[in-house]
Amino acid sequence: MGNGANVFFLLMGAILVFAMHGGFAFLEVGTVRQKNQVNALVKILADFAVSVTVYFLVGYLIAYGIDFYASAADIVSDDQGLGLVKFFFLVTFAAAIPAIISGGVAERMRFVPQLVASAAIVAVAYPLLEGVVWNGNFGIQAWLADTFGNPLNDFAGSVVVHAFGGWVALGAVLQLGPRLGRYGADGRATPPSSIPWLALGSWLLCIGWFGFNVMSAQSLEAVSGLVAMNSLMAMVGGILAALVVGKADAGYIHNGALAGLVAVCAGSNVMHPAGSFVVGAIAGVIFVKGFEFCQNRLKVDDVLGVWPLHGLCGAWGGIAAGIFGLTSLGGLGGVSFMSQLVGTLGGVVFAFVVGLVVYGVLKAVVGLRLSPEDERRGADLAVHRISASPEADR
Amino acid sequence: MGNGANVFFLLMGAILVFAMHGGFAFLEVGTVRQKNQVNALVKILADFAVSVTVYFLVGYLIAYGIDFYASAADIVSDDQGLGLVKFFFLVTFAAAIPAIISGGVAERMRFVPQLVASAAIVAVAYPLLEGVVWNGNFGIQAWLADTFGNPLNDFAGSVVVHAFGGWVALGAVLQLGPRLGRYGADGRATPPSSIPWLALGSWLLCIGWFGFNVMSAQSLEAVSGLVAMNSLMAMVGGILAALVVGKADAGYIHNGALAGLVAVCAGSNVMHPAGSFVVGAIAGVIFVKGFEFCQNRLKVDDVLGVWPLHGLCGAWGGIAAGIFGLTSLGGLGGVSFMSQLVGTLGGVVFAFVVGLVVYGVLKAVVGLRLSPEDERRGADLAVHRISASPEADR
Amino acid sequence: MGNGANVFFLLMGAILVFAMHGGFAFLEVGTVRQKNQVNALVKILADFAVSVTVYFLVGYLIAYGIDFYASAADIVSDDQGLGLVKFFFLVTFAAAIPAIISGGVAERMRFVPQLVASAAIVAVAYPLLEGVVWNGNFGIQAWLADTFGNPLNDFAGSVVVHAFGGWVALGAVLQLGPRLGRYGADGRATPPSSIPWLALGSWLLCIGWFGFNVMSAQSLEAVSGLVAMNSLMAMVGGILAALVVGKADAGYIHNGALAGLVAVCAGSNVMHPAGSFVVGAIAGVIFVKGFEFCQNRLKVDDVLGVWPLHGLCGAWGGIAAGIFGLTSLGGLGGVSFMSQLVGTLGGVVFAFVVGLVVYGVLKAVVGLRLSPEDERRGADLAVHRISASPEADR
Amino acid sequence: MKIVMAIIKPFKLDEVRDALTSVGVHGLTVTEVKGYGRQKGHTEIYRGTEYAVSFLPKLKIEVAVSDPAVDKVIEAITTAAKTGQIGDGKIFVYSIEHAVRIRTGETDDAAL
Amino acid sequence: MKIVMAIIKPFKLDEVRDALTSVGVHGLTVTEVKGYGRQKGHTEIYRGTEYAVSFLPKLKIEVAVSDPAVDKVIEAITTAAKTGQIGDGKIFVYSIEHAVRIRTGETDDAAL
Amino acid sequence: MKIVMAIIKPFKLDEVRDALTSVGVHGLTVTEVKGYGRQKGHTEIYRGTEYAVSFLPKLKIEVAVSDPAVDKVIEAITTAAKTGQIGDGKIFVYSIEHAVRIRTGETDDAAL
Ligand SMILES: Nc1ncnc2c1ncn2[C@@H]1O[C@H](COP(=O)(O)OP(=O)(O)O)[C@@H](O)[C@H]1O
Ligand SMILES: Nc1ncnc2c1ncn2[C@@H]1O[C@H](COP(=O)(O)OP(=O)(O)O)[C@@H](O)[C@H]1O
Ligand SMILES: Nc1ncnc2c1ncn2[C@@H]1O[C@H](COP(=O)(O)OP(=O)(O)O)[C@@H](O)[C@H]1O
Repeated sequence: MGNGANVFFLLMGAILVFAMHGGFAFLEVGTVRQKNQVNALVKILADFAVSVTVYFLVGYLIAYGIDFYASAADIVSDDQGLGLVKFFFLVTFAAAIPAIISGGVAERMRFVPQLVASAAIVAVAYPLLEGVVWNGNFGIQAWLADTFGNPLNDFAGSVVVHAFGGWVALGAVLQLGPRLGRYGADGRATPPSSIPWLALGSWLLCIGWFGFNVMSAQSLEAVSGLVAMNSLMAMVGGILAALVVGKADAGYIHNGALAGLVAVCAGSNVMHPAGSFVVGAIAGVIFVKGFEFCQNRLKVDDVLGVWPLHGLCGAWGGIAAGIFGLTSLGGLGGVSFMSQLVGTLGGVVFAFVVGLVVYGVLKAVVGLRLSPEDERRGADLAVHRISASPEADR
Repeated sequence: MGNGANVFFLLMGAILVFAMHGGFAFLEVGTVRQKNQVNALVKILADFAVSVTVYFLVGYLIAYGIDFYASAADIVSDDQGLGLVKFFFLVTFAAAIPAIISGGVAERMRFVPQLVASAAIVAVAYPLLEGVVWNGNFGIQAWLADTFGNPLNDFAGSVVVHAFGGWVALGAVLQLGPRLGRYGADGRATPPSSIPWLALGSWLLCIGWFGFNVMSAQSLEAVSGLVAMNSLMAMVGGILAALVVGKADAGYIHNGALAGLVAVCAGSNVMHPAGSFVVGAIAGVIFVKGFEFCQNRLKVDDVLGVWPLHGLCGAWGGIAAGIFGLTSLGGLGGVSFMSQLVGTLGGVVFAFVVGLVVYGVLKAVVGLRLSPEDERRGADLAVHRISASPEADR
Repeated sequence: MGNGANVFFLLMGAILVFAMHGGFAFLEVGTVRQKNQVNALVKILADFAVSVTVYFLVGYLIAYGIDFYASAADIVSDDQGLGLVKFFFLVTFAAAIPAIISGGVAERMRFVPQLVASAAIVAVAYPLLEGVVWNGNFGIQAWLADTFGNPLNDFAGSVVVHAFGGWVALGAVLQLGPRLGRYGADGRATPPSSIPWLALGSWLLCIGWFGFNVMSAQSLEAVSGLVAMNSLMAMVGGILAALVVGKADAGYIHNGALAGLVAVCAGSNVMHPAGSFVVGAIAGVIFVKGFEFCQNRLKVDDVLGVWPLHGLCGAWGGIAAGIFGLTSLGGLGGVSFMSQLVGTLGGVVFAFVVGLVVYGVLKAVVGLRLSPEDERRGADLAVHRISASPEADR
Repeated sequence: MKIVMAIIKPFKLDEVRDALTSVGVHGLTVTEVKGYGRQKGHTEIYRGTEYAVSFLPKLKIEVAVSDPAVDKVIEAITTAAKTGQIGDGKIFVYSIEHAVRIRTGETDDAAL
Repeated sequence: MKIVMAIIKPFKLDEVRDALTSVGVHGLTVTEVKGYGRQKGHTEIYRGTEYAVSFLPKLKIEVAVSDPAVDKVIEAITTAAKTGQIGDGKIFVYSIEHAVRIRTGETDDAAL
Repeated sequence: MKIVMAIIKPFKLDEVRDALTSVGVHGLTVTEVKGYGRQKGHTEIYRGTEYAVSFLPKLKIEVAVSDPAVDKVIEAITTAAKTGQIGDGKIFVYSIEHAVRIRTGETDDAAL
């Protein structure tokens, strides 16, 4: 199998995950109020661009020790630029972190501080975790393997990407505080602006997710149909569970698919399809219950529910790989429950601290929130000076 | 060519056909009235999940004699899980049946009975036909080959998927009856809610269709550029014919592309591109005329026109492969007109009976229709308790 | 590497570029006024179909000397129909020309004359340029190579596709004149109908663009990860520059991504990623400034800004490859600045003349514009007799 | 002259217009409104949170008529718009002092 | 005080507003409405089925003015909204008994 | 009977409705309108071109009430709709001669 085929393989993965960023954008467009739709779109695009830039400059170096400070001939080397597509593929993962956070802090966060936070996290914090888990940095994986028998198995990033993003987002949302009028005496929830737009976001995410998971093999030699089928089954489990537990709620079913996919990332290479179905179904339930808990008990105003979706279901996925990956449950084995548990908890704690610190520092230094007046007018007019349907404004 | 490359190849096919399901969803969103848009979205997702589940449990076993009741190690075997991606690819075809039917029964069908019908059809009825045509079950293909010289050539499912889905849908629509106020003294047609949304659906379907057709080769050894080019030419023929015959009607042109693609599935591996263009163009005309015949003469309230689109154009495609596949018409040969005719008619009759029976039994046992009051309010509020633009409802 | 793999590779390229046509459609839907949304959708689809038909009949023959006037067996030959997928891939490029022009002439151009213009350009004019640059026709590339050391390097069509399309569009727009009420005493600009729809168009274009660029290698042996990474970096550069220079304007940032991608096509195979970033960023600035110059100084009513986007940024890309492709700037070399400059200018002049002549002749013979009354009612009602949201019209 | 203003259920529009046409009314103006009254709204639910939708979609119809025509116009609307179910709506009548047809400058009854 | 209520063609809004401003009117309220009258609607067609669109988009303008200003307001609207083509719309005038500016509580002419 | 018509800021709707309910009003009709007045609009910008948005979203509330109730209704709306900032809106009151409840045929005060 030549390098050309692997370049092609990873390229398709990168394109698919890039398409997921469109999904993040439209999921947010449909979920926020109309006065913040333009901001949702611009944020995702701008965050993506900032993320690629900083990951190119330092992030990739931190995670994998590879830089691009050499001539084109040198960085292409003799493998048809396979290493460069690898960067493309991995940077679409890195850029998912701000895209996840974006959904939590929507509708009241200032634009420039958010870009700065994205830069800090993608340049340094995420690559640190990524390097530890996927590149063996600091010997932590080796230590887990020594101690519990196997390293943390996080095949496609339930922990590295989703739990990390979700828990950073929780820290960010806590620093930011709820939207005006969300809680308190007269507080009330706001309904989403458009189900079709959020459904489109969910579809783009689901479609791209198969690239996220399967192409995480990073080469045709390592690719496995099991990952594809497990992703499918977990998504289906998430849909059905959210349908039943969420009582045919349009928001839950479209997020249930995503919950299943978040949870299956870690163990998709080792679980049985039936196990993946169960993992996805449990994730669907976790999302439904977790979202209500977060909104109504914790009174944390995480607009899209990114903490329950990515944070909780990602953590569940990390742990679940240590259960359903076992041969006794039909899995391929090679995973240790304790490594999964410890590794997941470690990632979660790190992420939460990162979220609190990065957004806490920004809050102290420049402030995070739109002025109340701007928040009331909406970020579209306040930040971008245009509404989502300008022709209709007259 | 290694298994990894074939896993990749089939995976991309599966992803593309999965994306078509998003297309089904948005085509329905744009075509139905606004009060049924959410239901369209939820139905497609739920139908997909139910389909995968039952096909995993029994359907695939019926069609191909393969089950997944073994450990992950056993089902992956030593081909990098190629068989599992094959399942993924084929289940996206199976799940297209309820997605097709959904467009016919839209706006008045109850939600749970529809899921039950989907389960029954995807678990048993569809796999029976699929197994006969694509796995040689029951020796019917062998008999056709003995009798007429060649078996039924249905490369990518004009008959197995589209004609089957379309004729089941006709049976379903007949059992269900028309929407309130559609026919009768004061009856009148309702205009679609949104051309952009239905156009998006059509685009997603067209894009994914190239995976539907080309990846039906199921391996890189068997892949043929001819299939890709024929699909393109038939789509283009369908667009142009619908444009001219349909007088630049936005609905017809977007469906004309689909009509051409439906018809080319069967013979895309044996026809000449010019022949495919003609087959697609005729399909475009069939759709335009068939839709008006169905709506105005037969007074069958097939909302999206899935019977003319999939049923009639699918049957035409099955037969057309026996004409334009002949070497005398520039084709590659290896097809018999009589096998195509007999096979297609057999599939059509089977499908129509399945539709009448499955929906007839459900009608007798639990009832198919929303209450008149729920139908008037719309399935969105009645079933999902939310409208498509909740923020605007206040 | 077998032919099957190359068929697959080029097929994915073709599908991705085909998806870009959906992007063109929705970019136009969101940017025009609501009364012209349906027309935008129908135009792109009809233009695509006409383009494929004429390119199949004569265009491909003009560019590459290949026709399909033989039996299926002969045209498939023994390479699994690789040549046919090549046609599919290249025809999606050819069809981009009318899709580009469409955005310039939107909202007042008659439908049938536009189809005729598309046919003429895709059948003859575009293939002439394409054949010269990519097939060495007429020995012009050889002459450039003799004279300046290297032929024109236009890897994925900054000049052949984008500059050509953009400058033809400028000619077309000049012949057509501005929309009623756009300039003059009471003249004023009209805001776009929908930011989410135009953003969707931009996303589809960005996603498909990676196929446009990377698959231009046309074989797995020739594929290079450098092209993928350069495309990414240029897109990111375009986004960031448009964000800053355009002051977080939603229109600019979504077009900035496209500007970067237009400009990187030519030199994506030879530039360094950092160079590509710079090229993209400059393109972002060119688009912002060029659009304002075109609209407010030149008073040329290019509705979507296709001349600044494709025409100016495409030309910049052609020239930039001769700068940033040099080894002294980290590139792979093998390019000559003078070849890039002369080749680009030649392409631009040819395109501009083609635009003026084709639309000029049509204007003289049949007329280009909708009647003032039809323009006021909008092309949707005038041409297609339906509006974008028919249910809401009552 | 009077303006007869009616709030009706949206799906009754065609019947009301036909009834008005048949009593000689050839012009009217329709506005989409939201009504609050005895007829209760509904509750929507999204991801576990309920949203009370207390305003219901209604149509407001305004017809300017000459004084003698008022009664038959009221009669026509009442008959056509009635379902007998709560929420059928109201009719209000008030006097206008001038009417002008913009196109011709005709005034009062001639303008209707 | 009176309310001058006018139904006009949508694209005339800016001209009407400018005309009103120039006769000293500094406030008005605009509503999107659908009109039915002598001006005929159009027919839309989707997949072979025709849909009669009998209501046309119009704008309703409401201006509260003091009695002496009524005539010049009518005059201003008539002139600005006129195209001479069928469907230009109507003006209706009726009396109001009170007016209140919510912000200040000012009443009647002072509230306009 | 009178109709009390108020133009208010959109986000005040719930407060106004509650205030009206508490003074015994059980029905009202709401219309989305655009207002022009002392409160200035804003400017939008798209690809370097500015668009003046001079009309602001407002809601029009219409309440038909019996004569004795008019003052407390005005009072209720004024209090609930007031922010003290420019653009709070206006209240206009005019007489109606008839009211009919379509469902029952009840007339005048009984119809409200
Ligand atoms: N006092 C009122 N003033 C203005 N509009 C009213 C009033 N009462 C009712 N309406 C309008 O009439 C509609 C129907 O009234 P409702 O009380 O629900 O039922 P019914 O017409 O059967 O008495 C309401 O939705 C509202 O639009
Ligand atoms: N009797 C009426 N009552 C209320 N509105 C009317 C009446 N007649 C006409 N209109 C409004 O005026 C608009 C223009 O009227 P129409 O008869 O089409 O043309 P014209 O204004 O030239 O006479 C209509 O669309 C409708 O909104
Ligand atoms: N003369 C008028 N006639 C009709 N509506 C008016 C008039 N003046 C103001 N309005 C309405 O009242 C709203 C508020 O008026 P504005 O002058 O902006 O502030 P304020 O209410 O504080 O005086 C306007 O947006 C408009 O809808």
